[in-house]
Amino acid sequence: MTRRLMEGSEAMAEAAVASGCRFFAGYPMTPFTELLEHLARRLPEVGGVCINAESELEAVGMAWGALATGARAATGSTGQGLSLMQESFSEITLAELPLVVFNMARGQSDYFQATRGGGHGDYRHIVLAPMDIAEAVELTQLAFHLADRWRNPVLVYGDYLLAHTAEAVDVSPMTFAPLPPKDWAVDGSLGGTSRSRTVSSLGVGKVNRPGGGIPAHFEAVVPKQAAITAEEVRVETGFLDDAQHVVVAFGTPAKFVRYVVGQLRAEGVHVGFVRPISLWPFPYEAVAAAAEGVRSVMVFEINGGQMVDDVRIGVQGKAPVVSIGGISTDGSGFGVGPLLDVEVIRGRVEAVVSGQEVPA
Amino acid sequence: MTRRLMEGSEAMAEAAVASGCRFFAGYPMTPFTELLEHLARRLPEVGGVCINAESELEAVGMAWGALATGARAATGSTGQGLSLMQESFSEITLAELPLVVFNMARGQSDYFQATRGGGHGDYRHIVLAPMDIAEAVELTQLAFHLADRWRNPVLVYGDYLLAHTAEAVDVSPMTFAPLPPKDWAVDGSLGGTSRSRTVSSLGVGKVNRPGGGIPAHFEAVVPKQAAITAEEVRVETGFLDDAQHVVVAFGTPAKFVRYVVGQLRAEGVHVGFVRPISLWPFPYEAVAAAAEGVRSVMVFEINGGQMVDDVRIGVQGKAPVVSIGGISTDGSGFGVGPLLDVEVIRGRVEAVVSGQEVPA
Amino acid sequence: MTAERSIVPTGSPPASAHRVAELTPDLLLTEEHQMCPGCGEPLALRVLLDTLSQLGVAQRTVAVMGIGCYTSFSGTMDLDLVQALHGRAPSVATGVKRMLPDRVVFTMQGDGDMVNEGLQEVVHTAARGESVTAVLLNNGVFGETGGHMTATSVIGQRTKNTLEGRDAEYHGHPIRIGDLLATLDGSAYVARGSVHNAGAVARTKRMVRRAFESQLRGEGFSFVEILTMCPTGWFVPTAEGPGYMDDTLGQVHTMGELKARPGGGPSDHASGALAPEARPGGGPSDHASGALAPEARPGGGPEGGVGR
Amino acid sequence: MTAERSIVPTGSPPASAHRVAELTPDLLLTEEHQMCPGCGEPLALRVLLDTLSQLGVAQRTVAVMGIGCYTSFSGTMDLDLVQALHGRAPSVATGVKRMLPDRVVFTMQGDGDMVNEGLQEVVHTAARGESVTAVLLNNGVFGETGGHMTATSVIGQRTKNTLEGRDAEYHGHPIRIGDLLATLDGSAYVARGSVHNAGAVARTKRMVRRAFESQLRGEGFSFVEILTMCPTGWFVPTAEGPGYMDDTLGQVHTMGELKARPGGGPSDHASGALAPEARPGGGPSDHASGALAPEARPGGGPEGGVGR
Amino acid sequence: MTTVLTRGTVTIDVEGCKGCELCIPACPPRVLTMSAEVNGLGFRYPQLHAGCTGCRACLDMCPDFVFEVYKYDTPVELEVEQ
Amino acid sequence: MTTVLTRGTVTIDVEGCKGCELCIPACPPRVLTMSAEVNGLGFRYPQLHAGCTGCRACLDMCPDFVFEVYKYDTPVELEVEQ
Amino acid sequence: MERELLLTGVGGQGVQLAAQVIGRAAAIDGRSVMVFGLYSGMMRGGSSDSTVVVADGPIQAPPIVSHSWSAIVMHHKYWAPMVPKLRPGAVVLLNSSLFEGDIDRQALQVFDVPVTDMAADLGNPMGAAMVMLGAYAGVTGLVRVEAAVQGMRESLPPYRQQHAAANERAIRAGAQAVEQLATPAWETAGADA
Amino acid sequence: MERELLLTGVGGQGVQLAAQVIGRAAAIDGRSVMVFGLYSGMMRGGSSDSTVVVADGPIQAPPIVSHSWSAIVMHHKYWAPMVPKLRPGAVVLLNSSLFEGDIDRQALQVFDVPVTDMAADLGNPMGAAMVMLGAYAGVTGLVRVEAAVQGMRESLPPYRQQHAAANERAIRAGAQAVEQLATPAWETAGADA
Ligand SMILES: Cc1ncc(C[n+]2csc(CCOP(=O)(O)OP(=O)(O)O)c2C)c(N)n1
Ligand SMILES: Cc1ncc(C[n+]2csc(CCOP(=O)(O)OP(=O)(O)O)c2C)c(N)n1
Ligand code: SF4
Ligand code: SF4
Ligand code: SF4
Ligand code: SF4
Ligand code: SF4
Ligand code: SF4
Ligand SMILES: [Mg+2]
Ligand SMILES: [Mg+2]
Repeated sequence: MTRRLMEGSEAMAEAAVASGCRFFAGYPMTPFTELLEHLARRLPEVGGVCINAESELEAVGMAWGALATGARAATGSTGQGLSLMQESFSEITLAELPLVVFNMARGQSDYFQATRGGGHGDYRHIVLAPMDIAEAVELTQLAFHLADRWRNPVLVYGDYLLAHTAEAVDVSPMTFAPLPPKDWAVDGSLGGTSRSRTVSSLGVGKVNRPGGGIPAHFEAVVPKQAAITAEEVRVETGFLDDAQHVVVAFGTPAKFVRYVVGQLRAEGVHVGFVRPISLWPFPYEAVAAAAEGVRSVMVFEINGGQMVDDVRIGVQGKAPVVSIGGISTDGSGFGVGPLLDVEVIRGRVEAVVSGQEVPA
Repeated sequence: MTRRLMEGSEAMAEAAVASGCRFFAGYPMTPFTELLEHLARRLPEVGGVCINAESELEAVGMAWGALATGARAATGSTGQGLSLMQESFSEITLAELPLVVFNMARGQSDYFQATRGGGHGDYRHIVLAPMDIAEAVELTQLAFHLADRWRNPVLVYGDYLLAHTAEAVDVSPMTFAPLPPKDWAVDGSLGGTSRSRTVSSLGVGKVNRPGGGIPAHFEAVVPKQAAITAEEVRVETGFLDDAQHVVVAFGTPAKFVRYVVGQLRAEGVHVGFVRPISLWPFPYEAVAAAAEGVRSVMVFEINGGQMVDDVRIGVQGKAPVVSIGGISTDGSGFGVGPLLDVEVIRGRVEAVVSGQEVPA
Repeated sequence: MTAERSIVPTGSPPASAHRVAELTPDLLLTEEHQMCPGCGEPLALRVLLDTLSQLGVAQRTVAVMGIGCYTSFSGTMDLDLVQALHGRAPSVATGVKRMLPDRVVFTMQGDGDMVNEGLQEVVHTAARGESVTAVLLNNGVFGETGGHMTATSVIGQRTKNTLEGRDAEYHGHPIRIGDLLATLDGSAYVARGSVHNAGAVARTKRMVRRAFESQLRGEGFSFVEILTMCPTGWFVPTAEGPGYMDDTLGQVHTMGELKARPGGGPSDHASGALAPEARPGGGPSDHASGALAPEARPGGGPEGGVGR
Repeated sequence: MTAERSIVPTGSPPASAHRVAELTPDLLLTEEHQMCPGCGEPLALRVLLDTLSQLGVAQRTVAVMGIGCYTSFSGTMDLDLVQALHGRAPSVATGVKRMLPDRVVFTMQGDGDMVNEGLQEVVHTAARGESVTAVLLNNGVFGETGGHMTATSVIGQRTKNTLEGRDAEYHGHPIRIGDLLATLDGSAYVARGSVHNAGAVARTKRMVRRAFESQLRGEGFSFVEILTMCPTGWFVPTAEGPGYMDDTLGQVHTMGELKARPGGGPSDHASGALAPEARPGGGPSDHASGALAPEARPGGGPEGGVGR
Repeated sequence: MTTVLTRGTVTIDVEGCKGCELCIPACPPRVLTMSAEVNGLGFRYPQLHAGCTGCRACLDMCPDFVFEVYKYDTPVELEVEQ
Repeated sequence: MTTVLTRGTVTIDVEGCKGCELCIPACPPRVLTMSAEVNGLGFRYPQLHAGCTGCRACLDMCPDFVFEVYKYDTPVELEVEQ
Repeated sequence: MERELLLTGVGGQGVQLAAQVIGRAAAIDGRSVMVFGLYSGMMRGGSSDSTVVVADGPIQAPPIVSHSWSAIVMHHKYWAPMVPKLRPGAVVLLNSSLFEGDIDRQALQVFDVPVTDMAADLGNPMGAAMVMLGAYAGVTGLVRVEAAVQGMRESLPPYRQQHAAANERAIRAGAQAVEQLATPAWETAGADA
Repeated sequence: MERELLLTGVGGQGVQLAAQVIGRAAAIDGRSVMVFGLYSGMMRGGSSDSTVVVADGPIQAPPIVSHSWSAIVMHHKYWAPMVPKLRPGAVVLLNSSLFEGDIDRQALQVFDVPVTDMAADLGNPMGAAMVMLGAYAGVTGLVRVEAAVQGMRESLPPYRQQHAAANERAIRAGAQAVEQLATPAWETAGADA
């Protein structure tokens, strides 16, 4: 595929198709809508199915069914729609199905929802947060791979800016390590053989092969999460070597932060940045290392203060943790507010560096 | 009312009635079911309404409507059912409606859901976790008061044990400080007067009194949460004075922990406990104070490790934080598993105190 | 041709003339709104507000709003109002009504809101016989998000995500929600109107009135579906909206009263709701009121609609 | 009286005799289950599994299970199976069918699951004309959680949270889900049977067969509702279950075929599905197969049921 | 030059008009036509010609509430360009 | 002492029975009765008397799958206590 | 003093009701009481366990006890996990109509009561648990038999009151079939008796 | 070098499409490009803003720019917040048919183009934004007019292709109505032109 001007939504849709995603179901909601539109057009062209589900509840249920057959399948929405899917999200995780979820968020205030699991129970989704379209194309493909590798849902955390920015991009399929066969998937062929399969979140098998039962099934969550935590942390850091201040940011706002930090460094200010790419598992160690000996760890996020909890866990009291972000939205409630501005961010970082109050 | 043998569900229902709750809607789900049954019987007796809602989505919507009229209203469920209510929960919070939610959890693995907000956005529910029936009766009444005081939902975090244990209890109405009138509530009387009211999560008013608009509405969340954090932390501590080890636990498991700590203290072991009663706002300061100079901070919770995040934030690296709980359930998936046992907990605490591995 | 006639000044009211109708619904705080040119939703809004005004219930009414383009009316309607989430208005209205049983409670929802996201809500609320009135603005698309297929889009309809037209094999069949609700024991009054021409507007107004009268009599759930133009979502020029509706949605979601409780007879059949002079004179289509059959027609299919 | 007759030994099969039917459905991994005494759900299960077995489709079938007492069958059914959440089976089945269009896909759900929590799912799936078969076990209660009212409980029915009986004013009216689904364009086959006596079991089996045959012909959505006894939830002695059903649920949810596509005529009207000798001889009620009218009866109300 | 007996008239809030043209066919005597000029938002808007009956159809069909309808106390004769 | 021409018979898995009694009225010739004794779970269970037709109704109505139904190759005469 | 009772049986045997009745009876007797029932899913043949703690002062223990003073065993199916929780010398009432398996009659004070048969003889086959609780009251004196009868009446929901008389007969029959322990639960019959 | 363009108007004026077309044209010209549209709700008369960044190397800036080289103002309604973002000397094309209000003609290079009137004259009243983008291409040379025409064709969805010819006329009319700046956006007309 050659470079073409595509908005982020289209690029992510193309990346999903390139990853072998063949089922999608979704319900329109700004700024997720265009992703659905592109997939509604593209999937039938490659022999896949895209259903304009009647609601988010139905969308995630349909994806569940498609996944149970072994297909690569995805759904998505924005905050509210994902809230409606929370019951299914936690249970799909318990059922160990490789769902990919596109969260085209209206801001960053769904950090908790994404990383702590808005649903019930001990489930966790792997969460990948691209900062721009090129990275979104990669992380989308990685998402499908990791979902299959871990049999665990992966959420791609985009936003309004990512969805609606257009760039000339090139979506070429990536290659990953081989995956085990999906012998757990149902295809209807084993009825009456005493070897029929069950895909279930309840930890139950058939009476003749009952598996470990519910307690064992639930307890298996812990080692699995530990393994993912050990292997799938992704983070970008910059200018940390002699930094006296560190700014932590994720997603598209991190692109602004990186730009600001670059500017300040050019001017001789000793500031570095940490950009979590995987929000779960969170790069606690990178944050801990960055916090060693610095004068402040700033957190820039476009919400009331959510990732700051993870940063505090990482920093472990080694340096003061300062929130320099905040809720910021346009008049419609889902667009981009005034904080997403290089000058504004620069002003806040400089204020902390010079020991002043962060401007409101 | 005189003392009568009541299971926790019944006692909480009576406490709700005593608090002036006059609307409830819910959908059966173990172990929440009995609370619904009791309210279905009791509310009509006091001129209230209890609807056997057709699903959790409808239940929370009905409660929303009742709240908008100024009534004291509640809903509830267990983990999965609450997952379905997440969209409404976050938006009811934005609409500043005083919802009370009964989470009769199937364990403690909904800690994140309860405290981080399973839904989208920056909302937080005040979360109160009683350890036994007597406390549940108090906290239920407090919940209705705080909901009105802050115009913010309050979640009462019970569980299977609380719901199904019966004790002889006495539910007498408590008195609280007076509350402002609910002049924001709609009663239909102001149509055509140019002073008609709007109850909305969108931050919009009428064109002639538009309010601050969506950005201002969203941003108002931050100071409100700060105020609640400043005023509503509730915690019980014990034996901290010369403690070398501290155990943090909440809800009914905390009753076991408290008993174990009491036993160990009687035997001369220098161990204390912190029992968060409000899970949000979390008693970070109490945890920080308790962590000062101790050899370990243990966390006993019946899940894969959730409150441990808040404990880590509180401890700030002052002492090692050790999880001594874990997922524990019976064969049905919603009952009580093997960890809820005085001997088992005692064994784990003793292991940490004596520097050994925590038994699996 | 008309274009050659001389132009009459229309800047201000003439002397020695009287106004034939209220300027705009008196329950509007402003006449301005941000709906697209040619949108049918403001027409339905006026029908609704005029009726409430004429029934004299504005000071005991609570509106519950869904989420769609019409949501912006919540700022301009001079009524006590609760904003519900997308799809959830019927449950919210239930909670309001149960706490305020002597108030008039209605929902305003779109087809996306009511027939997609919140289908279960409205069906259960109707089955429950909840004494509220649901008003559906059915344009066969999610207008707000850009014109996608809904559960009422008709076969062959081109929408933003069914570019080749809705195909029954792949996308399924439309739901005739009014017909469905009429089959439930809890529904008392069910009708489907439209705003695609002045005659239809007048007939729809009678339906809305009868629905609220049914609520006032405590008969159960009442429902009026109003077909509205969405030229933006339909990708047609504004002037072609009414004709397009007639040819597409109107063929499947046929207009007429679908159910009325025997007790709630032809309230104002001859007049009352609509002052006689306000009726469109020789308007573009009929206004044969006989089509508003007073008796119940549960499950009434396409055959029984009002002539369009 | 019978009690005085001598007892025939029944410990082991006699010599010189042949079995008249399979011992249990051959798609069961065990005959044991933990359902209450007198529960009707295992009877419906047998009807279903026998039919799949007789149609020879067991090795191309995927079951999708709802959440209710019947959920425990997922461990004993020897079929590839997906466990869905409470209410969500129809969407899951949709996803399965779209990816495996040549497989037989069915859901098993209860009234609480399908008509309460998941009403929207089944209505949309039916409207979509999804080529799956939904099997509803309707006992008018949430059996699993202890016998509470559902959206199909009939007026006057006493349940755990309607101790004075379901009151239409306060609790609303039951939904006749089969009738409702029959009104949708996407549904191809809709029928309501029961297991309250042996004749009803036999008729129900024919309905289930016809539903799957409709799916195999790709006609659209097919649906069989089976009324099942829940003595526990109804608070009646097990032996009184069938009679209680007949007097309560059976009066509102009347049995019969409600819709069948003209093309899908009376497949096995005379035999096939049920070997003639397997028919209950002079069973307690009729088995007049003429009641299985082959033509569509959308919206068919109480009048048209099979005689019970 | 002829005249037409005109029983009614309307006022038109030109700046509120969004140019949808729904009023044009709605008018039974067809006395409304669209302007050639545009208003402040760039939309063409309706203009009234002789022969209005005051029937209210334009008011009922205008989504932007720009019409008010009047009846003359005594019908007037207005000029029509041929 | 008389005899009855008996065309069929059944086997009953007594330990699987939950005593619901649905089989009793289901049997057209009414040749099933409930035991006085209980099984291991404490339930009474059905007993067969002469006159079974092998019609299968008991099998169709037993929720616990305890019946197997047989037809004699040649019908037999079985005793009935009067 | 805290006295614990563990009950075990299979769903449908009436274990939960029996525990409730004992709890209410203890409350009637003026004692502190805590009752906790644990049963799998619904009323189907799964496990059905319950714990009762009765005390003459406020109860300190959490509702799941590690050591018990007594037990009622309606069925052996889910009995095994309960054994290690019994204190040496604990009082155990066995439903000898159904019980199969071993029990350490040295370490425990075992009373065999054929309650399923007795209930059937009383024409109340579902009343076995009531017979058992009568027997338990008789043996241990933890609650008075009269309090048990009253507690049973208070425990029945309105739609089950028709069973009250038969249940009362069952409780009394159970109590009459046994003899009281030499050292019963309390010194006095009831705090307010 | 990075060149920024900010566009503002009210919903329905075609601002988003114009931004898209410029973006595609720049890509056709072989340049790096980033286009970001921000509009409230749907196509109703709310604000409609867009940002375009074109560069001859990879783009470093995030998609919301703080300083802009140029602007297109289709309507004054949402124009005020844009003013402080314009660099001194920025090129501003105003829709003089509708624009009301003040503008600092000292600090900015302002070009008045009556695009709404011109579009009406062309019989394409909805084509004002196309006239404007032709004028913008003509004034700034940021994209070639031919590239703009091609970009416009590629930007129309299939169901809007019938408007292509009229839009092309509009673009060319806009370009012809203006004169190029003395110092246009680039030294060369297009990277691959
Ligand atoms: C849970 C949820 N999903 C999706 C949306 C996005 N959304 C907002 S309005 C709308 C469509 C509204 O359609 P309809 O009710 O038909 O109203 P119309 O815009 O056509 O007037 C959608 C899908 C939402 N607000 N909430
Ligand atoms: C979201 C959700 N809400 C509630 C429940 C609890 N629940 C489990 S089974 C059940 C009732 C099932 O009723 P039905 O489908 O009629 O089956 P039955 O038990 O009657 O066979 C309920 C409410 C659940 N599992 N999930
Ligand atoms: S998108 Fe459709 S429904 Fe929405 S305002 Fe525009 S025309 Fe009306
Ligand atoms: S509760 Fe009812 S449906 Fe469930 S197993 Fe028992 S009888 Fe059957
Ligand atoms: S009032 Fe009637 S006649 Fe007069 S302009 Fe309006 S529609 Fe035409
Ligand atoms: S109907 Fe109204 S908005 Fe449309 S053209 Fe006529 S006056 Fe203008
Ligand atoms: S086979 Fe028929 S006759 Fe024989 S016992 Fe069974 S029901 Fe009775
Ligand atoms: S029907 Fe089956 S379970 Fe019921 S009594 Fe007869 S044999 Fe036993
Ligand atoms: Mg719509
Ligand atoms: Mg049921």
